[in-house]
Amino acid sequence: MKVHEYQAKDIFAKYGIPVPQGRVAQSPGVARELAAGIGCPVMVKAQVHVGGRGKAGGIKMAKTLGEAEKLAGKILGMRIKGLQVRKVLIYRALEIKSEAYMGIVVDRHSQVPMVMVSAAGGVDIEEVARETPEKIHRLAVDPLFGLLPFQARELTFSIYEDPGIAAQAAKILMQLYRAFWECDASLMEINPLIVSDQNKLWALDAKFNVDDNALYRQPKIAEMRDLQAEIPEELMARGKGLSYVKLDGTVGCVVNGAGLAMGTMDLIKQRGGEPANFLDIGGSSSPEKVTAAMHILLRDTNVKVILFNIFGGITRCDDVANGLVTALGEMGKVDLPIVIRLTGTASREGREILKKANLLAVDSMAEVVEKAVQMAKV
Amino acid sequence: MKVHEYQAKDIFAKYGIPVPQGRVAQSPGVARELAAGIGCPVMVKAQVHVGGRGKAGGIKMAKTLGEAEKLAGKILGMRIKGLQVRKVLIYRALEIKSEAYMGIVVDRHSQVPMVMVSAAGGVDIEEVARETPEKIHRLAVDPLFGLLPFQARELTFSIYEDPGIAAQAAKILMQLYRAFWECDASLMEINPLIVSDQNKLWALDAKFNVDDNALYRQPKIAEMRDLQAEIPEELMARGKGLSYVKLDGTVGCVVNGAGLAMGTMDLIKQRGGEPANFLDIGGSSSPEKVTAAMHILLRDTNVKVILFNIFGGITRCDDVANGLVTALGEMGKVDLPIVIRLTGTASREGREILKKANLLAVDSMAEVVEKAVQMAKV
Amino acid sequence: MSILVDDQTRVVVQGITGRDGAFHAQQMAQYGTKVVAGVTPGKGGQSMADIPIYNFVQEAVDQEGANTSVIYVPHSFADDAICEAAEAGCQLIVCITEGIPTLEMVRVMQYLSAGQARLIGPNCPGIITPGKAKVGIMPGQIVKAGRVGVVSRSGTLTYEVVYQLTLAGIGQSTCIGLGGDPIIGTRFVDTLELFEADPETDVVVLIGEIGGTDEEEAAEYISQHVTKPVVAFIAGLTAPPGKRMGHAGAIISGGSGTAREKIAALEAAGIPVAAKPEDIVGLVKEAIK
Amino acid sequence: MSILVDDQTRVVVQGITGRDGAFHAQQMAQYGTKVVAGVTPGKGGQSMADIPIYNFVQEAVDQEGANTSVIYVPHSFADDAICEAAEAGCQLIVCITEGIPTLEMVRVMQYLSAGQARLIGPNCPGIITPGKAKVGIMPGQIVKAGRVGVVSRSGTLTYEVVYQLTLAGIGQSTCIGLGGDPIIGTRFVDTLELFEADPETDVVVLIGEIGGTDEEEAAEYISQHVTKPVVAFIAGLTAPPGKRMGHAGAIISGGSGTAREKIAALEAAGIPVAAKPEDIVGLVKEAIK
Repeated sequence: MKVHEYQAKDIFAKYGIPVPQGRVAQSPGVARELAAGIGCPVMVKAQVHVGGRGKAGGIKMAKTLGEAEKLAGKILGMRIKGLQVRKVLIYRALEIKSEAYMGIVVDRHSQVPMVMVSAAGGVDIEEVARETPEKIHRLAVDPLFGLLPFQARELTFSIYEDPGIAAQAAKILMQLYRAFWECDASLMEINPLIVSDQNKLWALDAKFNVDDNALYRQPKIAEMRDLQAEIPEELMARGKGLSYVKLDGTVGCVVNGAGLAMGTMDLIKQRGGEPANFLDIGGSSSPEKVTAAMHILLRDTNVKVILFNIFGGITRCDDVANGLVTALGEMGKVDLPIVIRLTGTASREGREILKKANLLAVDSMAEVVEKAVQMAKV
Repeated sequence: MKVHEYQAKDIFAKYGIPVPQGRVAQSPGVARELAAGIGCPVMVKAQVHVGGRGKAGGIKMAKTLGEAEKLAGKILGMRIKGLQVRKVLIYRALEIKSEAYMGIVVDRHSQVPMVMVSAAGGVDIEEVARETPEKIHRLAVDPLFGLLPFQARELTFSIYEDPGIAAQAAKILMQLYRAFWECDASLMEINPLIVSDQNKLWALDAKFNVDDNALYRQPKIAEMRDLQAEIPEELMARGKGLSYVKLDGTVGCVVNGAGLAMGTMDLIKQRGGEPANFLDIGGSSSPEKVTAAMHILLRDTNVKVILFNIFGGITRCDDVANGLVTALGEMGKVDLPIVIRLTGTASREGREILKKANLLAVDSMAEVVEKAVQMAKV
Repeated sequence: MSILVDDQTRVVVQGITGRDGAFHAQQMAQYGTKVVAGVTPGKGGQSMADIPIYNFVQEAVDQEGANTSVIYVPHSFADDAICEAAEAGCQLIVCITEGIPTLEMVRVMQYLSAGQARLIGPNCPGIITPGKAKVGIMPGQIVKAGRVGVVSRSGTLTYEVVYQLTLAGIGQSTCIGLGGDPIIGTRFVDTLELFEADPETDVVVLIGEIGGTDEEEAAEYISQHVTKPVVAFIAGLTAPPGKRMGHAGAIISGGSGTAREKIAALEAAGIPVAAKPEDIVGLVKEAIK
Repeated sequence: MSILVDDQTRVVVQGITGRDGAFHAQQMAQYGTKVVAGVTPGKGGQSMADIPIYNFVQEAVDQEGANTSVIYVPHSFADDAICEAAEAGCQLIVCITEGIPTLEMVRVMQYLSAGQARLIGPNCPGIITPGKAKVGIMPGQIVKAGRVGVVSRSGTLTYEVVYQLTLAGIGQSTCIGLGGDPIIGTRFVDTLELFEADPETDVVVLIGEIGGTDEEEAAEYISQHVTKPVVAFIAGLTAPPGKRMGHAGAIISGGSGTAREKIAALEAAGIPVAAKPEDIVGLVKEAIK
């Protein structure tokens, strides 16, 4: 789960990481008021869950209150990479002497948190990582001891010449690591970490992704989820324990298992079709999940055919069949063709159920995909 | 540092360990009011920093409000092992089906926290440890992982037959460990941990000693220190960075280093004298510390002679000499004889300073102790 | 021989009284696996379908000779279950449970690093050695004894591939689902080492997916240490970058982890990569020749 | 030879710009110890009495060949300083700092257990090998080169004993103050092993005090593994039970840790225990004969 910059900054502030004082506005008028309270010049910054906000015109400096109101009006309602901007963060603009980068992720290779710092912050850090990886200093942290102060200093002394600034940065890095660990983050970043004209460090931007598996033990962070900032179908899916990602094709897919779902999508594409979505109904699927999956797919008007690809394991084919029959019963008439593949645990029982409802299931994945692609072309 | 039972129970309650609801009274009238609020029968329990309160008559049950007031009146003002009772804890009396023991200390041998549980709680657990050590189940905890839930269960299932009670106890033990670690405890104990008539567990007593070295990072616990419950001279000493323990003899000692101080006391005793105190002025001793030490010793009317035994290392003999001369100057006339031994770092300079003040120092510990013992006998 | 599980495997089921645990304990036993004990704290002394239940894994190890644990407990207890199994001396721990927080798994891996136990999973379908033992949730009827090793980060996609091999008459030595989480106990390179050393495995099928760099590391490892033929399939060519595809592990991060990169790495190491799952059968047949 | 420190010892002083660090760095250098570097983060590039200062211990190790660290930093930074020295590859770390929380030291000991570094202290006076090297705060003028090893949990009491040996013409191979805290890096048994193996040590003087069971363990160890004569002294016979005597370690806890028990354990192992410090000289003379 992603949280907004302003929410991440609130968390950072709780951990003693210096962030410029700021607040969120949802209308130009409020933006003006906030700017008046903070004092111009201020930054007006779109709060959406995508990168590249600056390039898209979603980050602007306002020198006057009028400008703040005008810019907020322009940015609010703007669409960045398909997401509508509903909130802007207003905070005091600072003089910037230098921009650095600090980040922490869990490294899948070493299986521990990896801390990264670079003097080349502010710009596209991924490009720095690709082009000049030696400019990024990394440390795999022993999670049983956490980031030790001397290790934090070693990292920050390597990117700052001034020992006073390096010492400030080491403290920030220690706190960032503590926040990362205590908040079950999967990613935390400060980019840029700036040195102001008064030689003080500030986290000018803040990025914080939370491990979805840990939300049950991070109730305060779970509450930060901005439902408005999410795609309604993905939200519905999560509510039912499904994993759904909308795409642009015409073949709606209902699959159990992420790997098989991706394999199905790949095969649709290879056979000349376009998948309309990724949808994993997961293991232990109840009939309710199947019903929910149907409802979600039918909201997508691009969908021309619905493909079920179920390989029973922990998922029972009879559960899926029951779910499908129930869903069709509840929905009344469904105009779209449905093609079904059932194999594995309780597949015989599943087929019996479908047969009674006049639905036919095939046995092979290749066959069901072939059928679906042809039907979508009609 | 020790905290009172009622303070320890407050901390335990914060960690979700069930403690009987209770409050502290400093007068019989308040005790009666509290008892009325809680409902009789209530326990009336002396809050002093010593063991054996029950045997000394400091723990009583009151069946009526009148009895609560009367008992509180009796216990308040009582002396237990030399300490005056100034507070009583009032809490609801519970039916007791069984009494167990739970405790955690840092084990010096394995250098990790050691968790101990026993079904034989309530009585003198130290006797159990001596007589039937097999009745105490121990676990050395890996501090990097903390006490793991299955380990806590293994311990509590070994002392409770009922799985429901054992599971409750495991949760309490987990929380006790968390409290121990987070509060920098040197000792935490629940004795007895009782099973009530409703098969619920309660921490009926609570003991919690804090590591003095950690008080700087445990400000809330440091605030719990009950200055009234401490010996004034020991309090003064701590305020000046000295370590002082009052004893009953006549030879007042000022020594640098705990080992040498104990060695000095032992030698006084061997030579037929009695040490009046343990007093370690520590390393890096400033003149102020020596002055403070003199003031503290002079409050003890038993003291007939003051013995300085200083072996300079990190402590400089000239600092000690200056301190002594300054102290004598400030105090005006000191009637007691002072015998001094100075050796080690800057001892020549120290002797010069003393000489100018008409004080003589000897070189050997045996000599200075011999002198002091003889003078104390006069 | 085969790898990891066989007829010497003696399984203790952690969480045997839960819905999934109870069902799959019986499924495993019906397949012929020696399911010697179950564990549910507080239910020690009871039994389930003739399987004795204990309060602790240690008891199952001491009294029933369990050497392998399979875990079906809820996600907030699973980390503790893994540690308990390791501490009790289980050599192999298969964690089916999904939804364990990543940083909890970071701690668990540190805990395991001090001991000898091997963890498969979490969030995995488990292991099956056809005709000998099934530990986990893989459907037993789709496998067939033979000499092809199958290893995968996916669940049902593995079944798909195994099923097609079986339909084509190609049996398997052992099939392993490693799990799709960012932090897993056993990775491709670990199983490749085991398959390479196993005299009953002739070919290895490796089924990867987007996210992480385990497939790239496998490619590197194969080119240096594996003499047996390996064929591969990678799922997720159509996955859009940055989108979460169900598995926490299936996030394309930064400049690496895409299906295209993984396929390129494998092909550069001389490993044939199937364009679609059904092509795997043909590649395996070719490799056996 | 001697043990732990000698003329091969190259010392880096952590906290060299502090009051104690600055004073003792010079004292050590004046004694003839090779003090090759100091460390104070942020003061790298400066120097103190011709000793170069670095930001990190690693730099002192890499650029000046430091192999031993001595720590004088304030107590809230000392745990980090110890870990840094270990990580940088110092073989010996002497921590003079007092007041480190016990649970912090519990963590530090776990950190050190993974590496090769030996810690002396914390809250200790350090080590001196007369005529060769002094690492810590022991007064150099009271020692004399010779063949008696001295090890103690105390500070000034050690000086007392060493001084009396020196006055009696008996020199020392190495004198070590282990520190009085509950958790210390090196204990009696560790140093007894070193002294036993040291061809330049003939007799060992062990100076204990109340609290813990290190002396009892030493008695046990000596009776099994030490062939050289050992003489002992225990301070604290007059200490009342349960009272804190300055050192956190000097608490008589439960049924063990009293001076009387320690003396009994040592005597049972055949080790002569001096009734008072000045008697040690006589016992040593007897042991040498």
